[in-house]
Amino acid sequence: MDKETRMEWLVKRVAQEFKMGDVVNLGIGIPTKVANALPEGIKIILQSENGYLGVGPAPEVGKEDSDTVNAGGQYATILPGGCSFDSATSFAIIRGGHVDATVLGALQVDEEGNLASWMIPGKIVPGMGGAMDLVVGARRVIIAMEHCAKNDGLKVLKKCTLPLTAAKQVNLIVTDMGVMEVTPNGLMLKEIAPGLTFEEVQACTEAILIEPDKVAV
Amino acid sequence: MDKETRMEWLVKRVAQEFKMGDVVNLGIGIPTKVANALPEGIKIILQSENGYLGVGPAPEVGKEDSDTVNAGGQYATILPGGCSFDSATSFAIIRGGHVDATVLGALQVDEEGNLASWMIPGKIVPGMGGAMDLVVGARRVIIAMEHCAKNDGLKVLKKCTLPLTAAKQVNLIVTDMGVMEVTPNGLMLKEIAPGLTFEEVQACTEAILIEPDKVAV
Amino acid sequence: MTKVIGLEKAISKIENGMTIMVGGFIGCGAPSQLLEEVCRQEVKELTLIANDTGILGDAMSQLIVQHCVSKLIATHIGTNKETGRQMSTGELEVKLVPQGTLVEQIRSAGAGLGGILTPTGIGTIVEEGKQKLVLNGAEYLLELPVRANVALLNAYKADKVGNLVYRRAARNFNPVMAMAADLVIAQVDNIVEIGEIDPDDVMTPGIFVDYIVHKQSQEVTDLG
Amino acid sequence: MTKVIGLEKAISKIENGMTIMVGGFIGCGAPSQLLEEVCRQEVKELTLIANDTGILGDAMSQLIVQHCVSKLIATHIGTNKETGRQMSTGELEVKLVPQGTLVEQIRSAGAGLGGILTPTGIGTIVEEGKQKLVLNGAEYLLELPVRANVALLNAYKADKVGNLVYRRAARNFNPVMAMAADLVIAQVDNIVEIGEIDPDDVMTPGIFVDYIVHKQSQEVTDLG
Repeated sequence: MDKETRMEWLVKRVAQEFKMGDVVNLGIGIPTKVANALPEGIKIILQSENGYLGVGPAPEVGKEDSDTVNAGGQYATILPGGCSFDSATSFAIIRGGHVDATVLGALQVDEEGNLASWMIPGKIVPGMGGAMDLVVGARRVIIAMEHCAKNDGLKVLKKCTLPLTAAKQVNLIVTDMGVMEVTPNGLMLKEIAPGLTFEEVQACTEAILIEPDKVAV
Repeated sequence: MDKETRMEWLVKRVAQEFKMGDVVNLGIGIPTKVANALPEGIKIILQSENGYLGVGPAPEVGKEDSDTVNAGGQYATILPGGCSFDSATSFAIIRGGHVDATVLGALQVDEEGNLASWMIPGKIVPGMGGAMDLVVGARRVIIAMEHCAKNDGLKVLKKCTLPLTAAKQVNLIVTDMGVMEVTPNGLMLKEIAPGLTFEEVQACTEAILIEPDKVAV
Repeated sequence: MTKVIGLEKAISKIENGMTIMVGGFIGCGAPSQLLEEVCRQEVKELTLIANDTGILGDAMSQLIVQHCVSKLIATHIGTNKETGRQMSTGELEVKLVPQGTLVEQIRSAGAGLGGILTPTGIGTIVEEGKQKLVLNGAEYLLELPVRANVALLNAYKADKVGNLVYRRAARNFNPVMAMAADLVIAQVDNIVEIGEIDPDDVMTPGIFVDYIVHKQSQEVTDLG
Repeated sequence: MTKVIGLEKAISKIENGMTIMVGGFIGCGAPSQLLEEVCRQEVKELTLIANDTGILGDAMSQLIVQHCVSKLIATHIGTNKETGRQMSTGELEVKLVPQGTLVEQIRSAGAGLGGILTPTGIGTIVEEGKQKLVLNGAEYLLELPVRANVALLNAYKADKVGNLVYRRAARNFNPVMAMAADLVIAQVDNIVEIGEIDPDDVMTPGIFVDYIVHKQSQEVTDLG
């Protein structure tokens, strides 16, 4: 399976994590693609932290509304039943546990569920935006990212080395190589991307992965 | 001057404390009457803590709106330019210093500017409602009350004996006998109701009153 | 996926001993029919969080008269003498809270905050048992979040996904309580189709609302 | 007693060295003409509080490009590379704050609170220098109020007493900032007569707003 196919698998796999009516906030990049990969019959309500619920698809050309953009600054739409609000309400929704799940990218994630996603000291310091609140407030935190960095550097670690976005808040990590759940004992590799073996995934992972069938019940 | 005339004097005197455009919250009872006694040309904006700005006069009979009542539960109106909001916003307005003045009644008030207005232990415990926030948050706290209790008991004291509504927040006390300003040195009797003498006011007051012309400059 | 539900079924979700929050300010914006049904179903041992307990005779007051409530958190009880009577006899446990503090405590719970610092109550008996912090020379009380199992709200209009619109002073505590309970039931005057409320006009997002009960236009039985 | 004022006069009230808050989220809902006028009047040494510094080329970004700002409090600066450049050279002091924390800090100032407790930032460098409280076993950071001398806002509609209505995602920080500055100036697309906005539709009460500037429909000079 080539990289592109595995990325498609990743997106589809994340999309299976939701149930009907879930309120979900999708981060910029790979997470955004999840909205178009939902299983037949499942509808979720997308929250945009800049201030509305019911994010719809991008508008038709010529129908852009400069007041209706998503948290990434791109033109968006609001679906029927959606609503707008100020930033205080938006983060009350996020921090208050009213978002069922958030899907975010990551620079690093580790076996304790720590997440680093907002800065590389001395290099890139874009700021945390709403990510720190999302990771603390959403009921479920799902990381969707490529398993390895562009330079083949490891991203699924024993311990994050970059400044954290939040401590021990990640629940699930979905990469182009597999699906890992954060458990009290470490990362359990629940699923392996088609065509890969456990050993191949482990070889690209600093954290020790747990095989589901080897867990004591 | 009879009691009724002196009470009218009190209400008019309080009404002189405002400048054009002031945001004012009036308590139930005597304070409410201030709205109808404003000097010619002065308009103030009344805030009602149950959730709107621009309180207007009582509606005509037959035009009552059950959703438009004041904080005392009576039918009211909203003037053009008024607006409604929730209780969190209402008390953000009050606590946040956005109310220029509040006029409230009192059970007791003392020379330090302490106020007791919300309970008589073992007798009446109606609750503080919004009074504690109003007294702490309004830029100016004006007490409007009869100088003595119904049983001729003293209400302007050296030290309040009833549970406080707030400590050291009162700025001005207007009664049917005079106008007292709370100063770092105690209560200064700035004005005496027509027909009364300093001694007559002092005789009905536990706190030692300061005569303005006797203050060292 | 409509959230519209019958009155009896909605209130049957409230169990004895639960904590309920009820919107309204001396009756204005209180969900009268939901409250009457709580009385009719004889739910007991409730902890009630509300601005007040209504005016003797109205639906809110009946929660107290009918002894549905064993503990009350409110800001003002002067308009319902039965509340004062039950408090003095010890039948009802009453905790009085400044109004601006109560609404921030409820907001804190809904917004996932650990609490807020307020100057309100400093130097009064409201201080008792609370942590005090001094910041830049000013004293503040730490007030903790307040949440409930169920919130009973009143709104003027709802669409079928639960977006709510309130009218005038009937808004009061309703939108804040909508965020701070596990189960949120709103009594509404009007129900419209999805899409009929402009996104900017929504005052409570539908994601907070679990059930909508259409207010009956007919006169309801007097429970007094 | 209208609050409508000219652009130049409105911005002349901002002095060098002041702290200003500016509404908007990556340009959406930012008061572009007010910002362009700040640049034109060459106001300097400002402390800027805003969600972000816009996208390079837009009005917000020009505040940074033109060196009007010496200190920045924001949540995200990734869309304006000049901000990052000035930060790395030390020309600009930057403090990054989680978005939900920043908006609550501003709200605290506007609402007269001494601060709020948030779980956001626990276990991260955001903790540094802050008081931590443990309540019921959970850790929270005490975040203090943030206010400004001047708030520059953008709204869709205003009446002449300053009641504001926002549209869609252009609301964002604007209503919260309206409560937390000594002087509040709003740029608005439409000005209507008093009474033309229904009380329930007002999103920012006019008492918060000092001046309204009518957005010019003509193209403004490109300051880039």
